[in-house]
Amino acid sequence: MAIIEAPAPDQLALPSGEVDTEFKPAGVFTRPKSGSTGWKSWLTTVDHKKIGIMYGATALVFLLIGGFEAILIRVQLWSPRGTLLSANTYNQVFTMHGTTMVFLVVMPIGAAFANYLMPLQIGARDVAYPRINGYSYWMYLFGGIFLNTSWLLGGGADGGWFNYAPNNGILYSPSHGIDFWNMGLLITGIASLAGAVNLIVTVLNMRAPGMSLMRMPIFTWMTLVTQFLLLFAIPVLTVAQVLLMMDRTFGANFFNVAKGANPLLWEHLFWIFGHPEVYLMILPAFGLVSDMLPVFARKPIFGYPFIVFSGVAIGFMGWGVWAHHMFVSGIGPISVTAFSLTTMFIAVPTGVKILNWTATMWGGKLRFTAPMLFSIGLVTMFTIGGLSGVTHSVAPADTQQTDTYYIVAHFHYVLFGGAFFGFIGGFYFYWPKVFGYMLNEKLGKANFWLMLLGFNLTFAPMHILGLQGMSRRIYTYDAGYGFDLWNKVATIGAFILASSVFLFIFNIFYSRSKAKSLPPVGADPWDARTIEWMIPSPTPEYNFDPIPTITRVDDFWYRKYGETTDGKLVRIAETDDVVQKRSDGKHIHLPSPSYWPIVSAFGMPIIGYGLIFNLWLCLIGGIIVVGGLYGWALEPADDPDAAHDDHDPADHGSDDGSAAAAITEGADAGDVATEKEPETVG
Amino acid sequence: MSRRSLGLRIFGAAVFAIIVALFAALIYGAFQNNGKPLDTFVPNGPSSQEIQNLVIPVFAIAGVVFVGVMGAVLLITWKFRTKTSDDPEAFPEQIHGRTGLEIGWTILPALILAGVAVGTVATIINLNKKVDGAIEVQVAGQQWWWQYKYDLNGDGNFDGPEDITTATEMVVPAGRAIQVTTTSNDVIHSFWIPGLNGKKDAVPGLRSPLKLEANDPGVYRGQCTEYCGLSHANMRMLVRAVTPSEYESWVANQLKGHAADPTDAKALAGKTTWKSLCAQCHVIKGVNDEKMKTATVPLTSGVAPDLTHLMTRGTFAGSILNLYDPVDPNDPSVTLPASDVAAAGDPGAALTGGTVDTSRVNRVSLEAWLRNPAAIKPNYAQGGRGMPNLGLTEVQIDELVAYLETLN
Amino acid sequence: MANAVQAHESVAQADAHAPHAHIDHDTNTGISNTKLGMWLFLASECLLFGGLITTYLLYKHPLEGPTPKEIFDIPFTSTSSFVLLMSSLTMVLAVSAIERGDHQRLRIWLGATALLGATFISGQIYEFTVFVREGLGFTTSRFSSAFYTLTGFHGVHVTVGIIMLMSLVLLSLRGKLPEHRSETVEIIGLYWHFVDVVWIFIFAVVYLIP
Amino acid sequence: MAITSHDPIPTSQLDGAVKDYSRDKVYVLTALFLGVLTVVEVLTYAFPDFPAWSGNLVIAVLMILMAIKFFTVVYIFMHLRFDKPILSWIFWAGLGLAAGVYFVVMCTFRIFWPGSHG
Repeated sequence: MAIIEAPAPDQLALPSGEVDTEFKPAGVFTRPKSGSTGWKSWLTTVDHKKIGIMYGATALVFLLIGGFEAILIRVQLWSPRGTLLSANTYNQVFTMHGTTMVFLVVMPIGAAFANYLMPLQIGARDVAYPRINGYSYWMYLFGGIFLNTSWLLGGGADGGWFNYAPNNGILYSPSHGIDFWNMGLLITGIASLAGAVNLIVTVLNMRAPGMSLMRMPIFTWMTLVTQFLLLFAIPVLTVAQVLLMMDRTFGANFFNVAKGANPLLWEHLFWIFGHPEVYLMILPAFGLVSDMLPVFARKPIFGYPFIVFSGVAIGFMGWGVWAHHMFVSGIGPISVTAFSLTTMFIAVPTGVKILNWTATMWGGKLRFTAPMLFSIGLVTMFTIGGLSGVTHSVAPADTQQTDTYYIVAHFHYVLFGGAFFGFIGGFYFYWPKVFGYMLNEKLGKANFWLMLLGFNLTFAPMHILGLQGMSRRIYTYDAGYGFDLWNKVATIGAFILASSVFLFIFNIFYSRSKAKSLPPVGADPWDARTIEWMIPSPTPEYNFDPIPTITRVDDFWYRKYGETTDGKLVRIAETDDVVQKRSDGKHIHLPSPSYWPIVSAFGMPIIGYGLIFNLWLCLIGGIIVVGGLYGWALEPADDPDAAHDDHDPADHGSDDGSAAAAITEGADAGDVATEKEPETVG
Repeated sequence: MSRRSLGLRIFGAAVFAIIVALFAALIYGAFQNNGKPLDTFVPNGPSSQEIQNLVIPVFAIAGVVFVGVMGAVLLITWKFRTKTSDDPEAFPEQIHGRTGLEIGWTILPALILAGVAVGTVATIINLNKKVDGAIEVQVAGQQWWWQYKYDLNGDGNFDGPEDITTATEMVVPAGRAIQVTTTSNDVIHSFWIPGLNGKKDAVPGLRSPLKLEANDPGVYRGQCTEYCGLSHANMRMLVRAVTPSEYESWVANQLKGHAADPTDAKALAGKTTWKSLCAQCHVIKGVNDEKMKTATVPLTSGVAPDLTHLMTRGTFAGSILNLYDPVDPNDPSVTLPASDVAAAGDPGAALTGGTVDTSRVNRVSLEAWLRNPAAIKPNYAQGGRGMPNLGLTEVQIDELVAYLETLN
Repeated sequence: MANAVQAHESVAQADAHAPHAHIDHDTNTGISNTKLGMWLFLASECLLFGGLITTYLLYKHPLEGPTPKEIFDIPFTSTSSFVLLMSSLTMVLAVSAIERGDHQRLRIWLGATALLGATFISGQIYEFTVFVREGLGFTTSRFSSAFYTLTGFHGVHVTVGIIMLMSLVLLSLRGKLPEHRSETVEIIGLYWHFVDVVWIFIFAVVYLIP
Repeated sequence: MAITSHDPIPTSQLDGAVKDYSRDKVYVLTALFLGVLTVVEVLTYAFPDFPAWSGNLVIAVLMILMAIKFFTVVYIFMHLRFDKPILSWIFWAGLGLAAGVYFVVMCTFRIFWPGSHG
């Protein structure tokens, strides 16, 4: 916000014909005061770090919910003819498990890292639109809660996370579950879209001096790619969901076969979104690992440009492979062949990444800390998922594999063994930076081994279950098909996996209580490379003081170490001398908190309930949303009492008079909100 | 690594050993086909064989890469680990990349995949080749069973008097190609007989081709693989490959109707019950096939399975229950040993219209089904999707079974 | 070796000397955040409208009910399309006015743009009522569902645009839109023009192509 | 970077080439041009037998006219012609992706082959 709400220089302002000093803010609502404590500060915060923490914490809560659903699934499948869940409940549970894990756990953890880390990695004060950032978070939270209230209001969605038409129609799924699924994901979709615009602008516009694109940390690069994928993928899902809503709520014929609808339309729209979705879940974890491996190998990443461009290539090629989810749907041999080939070759940039990571470790001095173990876990487990992925790309093979447990194994190796291992590693790595204390290393290593064991016991047997013909999404199986043994192994594994997640949560609290008796953790506990480690831990509210000037990749590392011409590394400065000292930050201009993001976000689930139960509720929700957006637009751009930069007194004159900029930002939010207009209007 | 973390190291080593053992067991298990009825690695037809011929080398390549990468990572983590004796301020050589090497390992996988691509394209072309003189069968999925219509005279129409409509089981002659067309009466299903070919979705409003051919006579089981709602798990299918001569007699029998009343009084009473209750949804050719054309029952999914030749099938209720052969009386579902599942439910002479061996009829399952279908196969009978609980008395059930046993 | 080390040392000192006064006001691309954000949003809107248009093209031949050919009133729609097209002209004139500091003209052109937009929306509402009277309800056929959803979605975008334009007029009237904020007008103009180009596409593909 | 966001970069500074003569005149002429194209578009409907767009040619003619109008608005009215290239890249990315992806979808539905659908 510092940027858009900054005043105009005089030479441009003066010829306006209107005297600047008479220029009053449009604002009529007071903003909450800046301050970093108290529960209220969390509700009104626009600080990317707090929002990042809230994303992470919320995602972990949803992880427990989704994990509980997973345990229910595994217990049901422990033996033939399991009786824990009825068919109906089971179908809801696996649908909600998939939906929760994808939309409410993995994506938001990516968003948590992107929010917290990316501005630090590029040396920015905050994201481009701090209030929209808060809005994104609240939309995600309310969307997630809305989705899960379906359990209390007539049952969850029962169509699978992919919700194929026409099974998602009112005729075949008359309960409100799918309505909740639809509205909930529309709401979180708005959050993702707003977040994508926000983060892309941040990366493109707000880098520190000298931080050219090719000097950015790889996590930032992957965030950029990810957010572009979101930017373009979310609208496609929105289209599909709007069509579905029109069908279910207003009797349209988009998926009504009797009126000539083609059910494959849903499949295409869903997977055009769905496949980039897969990459946008995995790429942030790739970014984290690419930043962590060099730290613990004490070597630079092997082939920075290759790692970066392979990530970009994955993002780009990810748009040309969606129909590999539809090899058996009857799209015809030409389409099958084309998509089979594109899918095969997306393995190339992925393979490049694996090999470059391996080469990064080669010749290094490897320190097997918890983050390093999780990183290696990702490299190996993702390799398995990648290889089974290649076997799917072979379309004739896929006709035997698709919709069996072999696929379930594959994508869990990719999303759990890939994305989630990377994220847990990232939690261990960045915990000191965020909270100022280290997570216990021994518990961390135990956590890794337990998770690796549980993970493999759960999902490796699914490969063979699938190849032996066990279909996906079945609530029961009969004896005599040979599925008993490996299902039992998988269920045992699931409990081990659950215990490893609890060990992680235990570690958080255990380490926090222990941390009180330990010396405070320094700015750079890992001897790390990227500039977020230059600033004190936990990160000060103002991030950097001063903003560093970047001269190369791993800038912070090369402030500590020099590299001789023959590649030898020598220390040139003590870490304590190059890291920044905590300042009072009084002279730094930070965006002010605001009530309006949470207020206007709160209207959305009400509109959602309205579309399901009573259209009058939509009116109430709509008033809250629109009122919230107007309040947003009319709020003073800044807290006049907040600290300002004192270096440029000229700034002061009109600093709080930037109402039009506030309108611009408000208007911008309004634009983002057009995404949801079909709900308010339709 | 201090001595204090010894326990952790032992734990890590143990986990590592377990995982290695797990993968060894899985790979071993993959090559054990103890008659697992849905195993994808036991091809018994030209199409599935074609797929197998492609899958094996692809899995082999994947296996080599797997071993290579895992080996490399293990080797590297061992070789380059920090030892306690190392100087903490000593650094490894700083390598920023080797462009040549990286281009190499970009091109190498691309080349390997190009090879795989060639095989893939060739296989896709082969699998989609039309076979002349194939038997045309339309397979329609419905919540939660399959309907088969044979176009015997090849006129492109599946509902002529010369054509056959049957359900649950598809009878085919071994060694002869079947051109299947999949479609659906309600939601998307997927038709999959792993032993004969890959799967093909049955999409409402769409007709998709699938080639099937069994090399040998036998029973080939399948499972619906596209999630299709409540009882998706209970939607199975079965292809019964028989000798060409058996097939001819089967066809001849299927073309007949059942106009004549059964001689047995109990069965006759059963027929009355059938006509008053079951006939609202089911068809027995020669009994109520005309009525079905003007049926007023609001069936979301069209119609219920054709029962004209029920006893020629080995299974019923979407192939989840065996119509023949004893089962554990305490469990109406099939709980026979794995090796028996493939062969279970043999209708014997009844297949071609011969006498029904009533001693072998699985009355336990049949009666349980009539007592309360939803208890065995959850459904939405009130929404017209699935068989309702008709509230039959035990006497009625007994009579009905007696009547059904005459439907050969 | 000494040289290399020297170089890095000087780098490490660079921040202190860097003129950080304006650092957090710079944008790397030279484009303001708001404008960049608007373009990103418009780029993503392409995927949204693309999906709706694809759906329409897939479903444009109904199995029952009126067909597009029977129901479209091309002269009427051409007129309203022309109105929307001309609102783009008034929009750029508004941007041009505020850049010159001509606040009077700014308000006139913004008002004219909003008025033209409102005319277009009225025409659309009228068109819909006529269609419904001729038997093309929302649920009549796959064509009707796709048509109403696509054009309705566009209409909602126009309506949002009108609300934003009116807000700008109000701000300007209250003297809260000085010309160093001309970018605000320009950005809302971008949105308005985008809505117009979408209609250019819809008009040709939905109405005119037989 | 020399340009900062608190210079809100009036477009007049960016498109120096146009500034020298009346920008408004350019806009009016552009709108006239667009109006003429729209008239031609409508003529294809009013006189379907005109040889320049007879038969299936009318689709090509309409698509070309539409594209010209589309890009005229985008490049002149939306200033893309005069703005930073990155904005063009972003817009093209979205538009190109949408065009490419949805074109493929339509191909798999075979809607460009008359009679095969609907």
